[in-house]
Amino acid sequence: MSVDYTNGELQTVVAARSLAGKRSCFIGVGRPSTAALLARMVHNPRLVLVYESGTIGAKPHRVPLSIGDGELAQSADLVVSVPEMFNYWIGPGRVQVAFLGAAQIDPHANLNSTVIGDYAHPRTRLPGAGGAPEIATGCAEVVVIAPHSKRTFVQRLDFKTTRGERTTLVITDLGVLEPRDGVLTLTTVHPGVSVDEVRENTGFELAVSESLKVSEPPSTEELNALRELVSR
Amino acid sequence: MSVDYTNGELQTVVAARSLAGKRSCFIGVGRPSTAALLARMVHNPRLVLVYESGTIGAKPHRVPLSIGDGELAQSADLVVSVPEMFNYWIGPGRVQVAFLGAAQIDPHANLNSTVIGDYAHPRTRLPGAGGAPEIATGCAEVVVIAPHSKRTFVQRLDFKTTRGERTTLVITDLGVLEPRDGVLTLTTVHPGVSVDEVRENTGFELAVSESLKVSEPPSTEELNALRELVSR
Amino acid sequence: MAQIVSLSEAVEATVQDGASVALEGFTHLIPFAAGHEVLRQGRRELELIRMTPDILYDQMIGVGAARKLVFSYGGNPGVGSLHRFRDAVEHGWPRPIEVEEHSHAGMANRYVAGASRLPFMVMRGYQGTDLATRTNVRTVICPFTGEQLAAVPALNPEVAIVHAQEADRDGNVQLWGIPGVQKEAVLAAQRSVVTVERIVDQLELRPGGVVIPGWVIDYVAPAPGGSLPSYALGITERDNDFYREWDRISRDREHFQAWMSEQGLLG
Amino acid sequence: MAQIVSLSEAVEATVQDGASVALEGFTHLIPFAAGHEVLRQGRRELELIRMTPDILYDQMIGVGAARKLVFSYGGNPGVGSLHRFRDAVEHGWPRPIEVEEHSHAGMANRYVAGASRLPFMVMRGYQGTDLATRTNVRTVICPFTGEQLAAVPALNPEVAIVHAQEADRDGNVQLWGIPGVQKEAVLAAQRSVVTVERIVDQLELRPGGVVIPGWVIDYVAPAPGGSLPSYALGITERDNDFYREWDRISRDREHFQAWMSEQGLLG
Repeated sequence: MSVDYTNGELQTVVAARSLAGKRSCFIGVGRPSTAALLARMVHNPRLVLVYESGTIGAKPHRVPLSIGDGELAQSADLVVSVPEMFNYWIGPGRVQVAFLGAAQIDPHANLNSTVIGDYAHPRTRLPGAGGAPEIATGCAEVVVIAPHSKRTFVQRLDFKTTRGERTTLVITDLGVLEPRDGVLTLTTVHPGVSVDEVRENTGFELAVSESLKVSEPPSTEELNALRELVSR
Repeated sequence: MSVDYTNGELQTVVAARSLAGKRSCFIGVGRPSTAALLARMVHNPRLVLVYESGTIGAKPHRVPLSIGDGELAQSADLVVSVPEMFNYWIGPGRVQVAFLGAAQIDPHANLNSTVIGDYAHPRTRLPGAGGAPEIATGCAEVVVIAPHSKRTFVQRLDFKTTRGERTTLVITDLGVLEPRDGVLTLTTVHPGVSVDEVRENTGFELAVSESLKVSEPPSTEELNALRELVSR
Repeated sequence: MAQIVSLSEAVEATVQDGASVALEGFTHLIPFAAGHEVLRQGRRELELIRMTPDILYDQMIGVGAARKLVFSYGGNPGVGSLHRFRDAVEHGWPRPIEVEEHSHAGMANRYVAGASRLPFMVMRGYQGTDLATRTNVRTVICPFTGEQLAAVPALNPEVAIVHAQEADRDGNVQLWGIPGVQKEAVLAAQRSVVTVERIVDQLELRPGGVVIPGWVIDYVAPAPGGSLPSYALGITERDNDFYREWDRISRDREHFQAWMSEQGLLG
Repeated sequence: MAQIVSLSEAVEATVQDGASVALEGFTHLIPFAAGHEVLRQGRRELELIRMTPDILYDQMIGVGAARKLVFSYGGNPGVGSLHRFRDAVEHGWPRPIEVEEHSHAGMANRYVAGASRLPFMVMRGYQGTDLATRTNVRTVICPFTGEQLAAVPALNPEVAIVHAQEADRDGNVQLWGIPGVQKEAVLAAQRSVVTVERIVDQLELRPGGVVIPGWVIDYVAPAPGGSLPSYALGITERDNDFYREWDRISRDREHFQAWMSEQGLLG
């Protein structure tokens, strides 16, 4: 059975699948939040969602607009202060997986969310580090969710905000990259996406796995759940 | 009007009077607790009582046996963890006065609550430091409440548990000592107590103030309140 | 002991031109009313401190009230950029702004050090990033293991302003829901103001309630709805539409100024 | 994820001879039932860790179960000495015991470092006292101000055991009243056991409630009344008479042994 879907939807679905069997996930707003909620609906109802606002075990019904939405606090198993979140929970590695985004990512999965251009005279001032640097070194596995473009995938970051050593997956709207000997390597393309298309949208020389896979398209269950979730 | 009282009662009453006009007081169990509760009854109903168990603004009706009695938590304005108590409240000096006890006190108001005899082979193993060292350097004013004896007032401590720099008063069952140029000096005797009697019960050479005062005996109100409190 | 006064009195008594001011509230209980009062009183040259600048600081920066911003995440959560913040950093409009930025963990620990009246706090972080070379962080060696760790300096703002659900008549404050770093900010600051939704006869401790006793607060000021378009859990709702709308209002300088002028916030 | 098991299973699975074990509970929620189970299982050569040893550790030391004691205050609160602790230190009976002592602030910060998985924590203390020369504390220089501060090493017990009022069927725990260092102890330990007064279908968050999620706990074991003669606020009352009575029971070696034998605690 074939179902119509967008590559953005598939990106969310692939991110949600990556949480099957995981115990806990640290998430920000936007697509990561949607993916994690989808994972709880379809793959992993016991997944513990952690937001840096201090809500641990949040069970939001709707995708929150901000990480501080009231529903997160009201549905959480516990709510802690920001210092406790970073010192007792993130730093010691109690949260297994982190979903992060970024404006730039380099071949070693280092991330920039600080500035485009020169730091002192930036062309674009981005929001800054937030929780990312310590989340990326505290959690055992980091999954980056980013749009696939030459602007995002760059040879050299304008600013290294966050270290990439723990990154296990980079999930884009074109495919999935994984580190191989420390270098991000295309291991999966989404259905209908060619390696050339990925290469054209990558700002560094793209390493491609010899055993390149094609993503499973969203199942009817996944797609229905995702659309129902987003419509709430 | 003359009222019969013990010197122990007067010691408690004098300690309670020292809390008139103070904002907050850190207290342990025993006589310090009794004195602080008495102060709230007679001199200073708004005095904030802080116990190292984490109860801030406790308003116990009875003198607690332990610093962890349920009534302290139930009557407190807030209850905090032990790390928070020491890091956010004691260390920064938010509590104005501390009542401390000790097994030994030297002429500089340093305290020993660790061992009598040699540390490695003590004659008497005492309970140890507890909160005293950081309380004594965190609070602005330290009041020591101790029985007046040669065993307690010694020239040289067997172990220096707690520093004496912030001590403003030492209240005993014979009188009151205050630091003068860093040396504890008898400034007040209780009614009927001679300087010689104090000297005989002090294990170091006793400095005596030139303007030695005599404590005001307990008023009827103080004594009635104290006895009513203790009988609860 | 906290004095209960009007919001304008509280701000007048604490915030002078040039002051370092932390208006805290991590995505919840953001003290909008107090920040707006600072603008109405025309305060300038401020050092604004806040983990998550959000719309309130976009407004304060946009009218040129800030000389410096100390922060860790300057975005409109879930929406996008803070356009006035970007304009100040990228183009110096309406005036150049100095930035000192940290990670959330760094800022949180700076407040912890401040609240503890310790000169610094130890953490793992900064190493191997460009942040380490661009901000106020140093290293310290563990005297037990030899590990090199990050040291972040204490943050002790001259003024901290936070918003809470309620206070009693002695100025004891209770807030609940996401507690953020508000307690730390109040305890770290030299002077503090807490605005509250309501004054009650007696605080009744809530699940998740954080109590700050009145004797460590300088001023308590009633400000019902004072955290809107942010929210006070259980009392007001976050105005998500306004957060989206702000993107449109703030994108253009003139549109922004017209809107601020309408609100009486140009100072 | 916490397994809900019997107390004997929980202790058997976690406490081996020679283990470092922290049974925490600051004057409240002291895990007596769990400590007694450790004795019933005959464990020996333990490194016992606890801020306030109290009667429970007096019993464990008195039967010779401990090789070492790490602590900050070893008294019978409000009553006087812990006679078995004193006998062990003063006379090596029934066996010599190694002591490592700290101040409360030091122990609390050691747990904070342990829970944070940092190698040490910074504080003001120890300097100018004899404790500094007798225990495991070092100094660190603030890289910003040059101030010399105390550094205390992280405490990461092999096992932490605490008592709480309730857990749900997933092992999520809630305790309320004086929270002590229990959360820190559980988060600092390599393995953890929480004994509870009751298992409930759903935790209902209380004022002052501290929740520890089941996924950071190894075992939850029902132990109604398990903190007596200490207490569980709202459920059991502190048996102050027994605290006074213990002074009489423990003063004499034979009397103590007879009492422990009667209770089946000689191991």
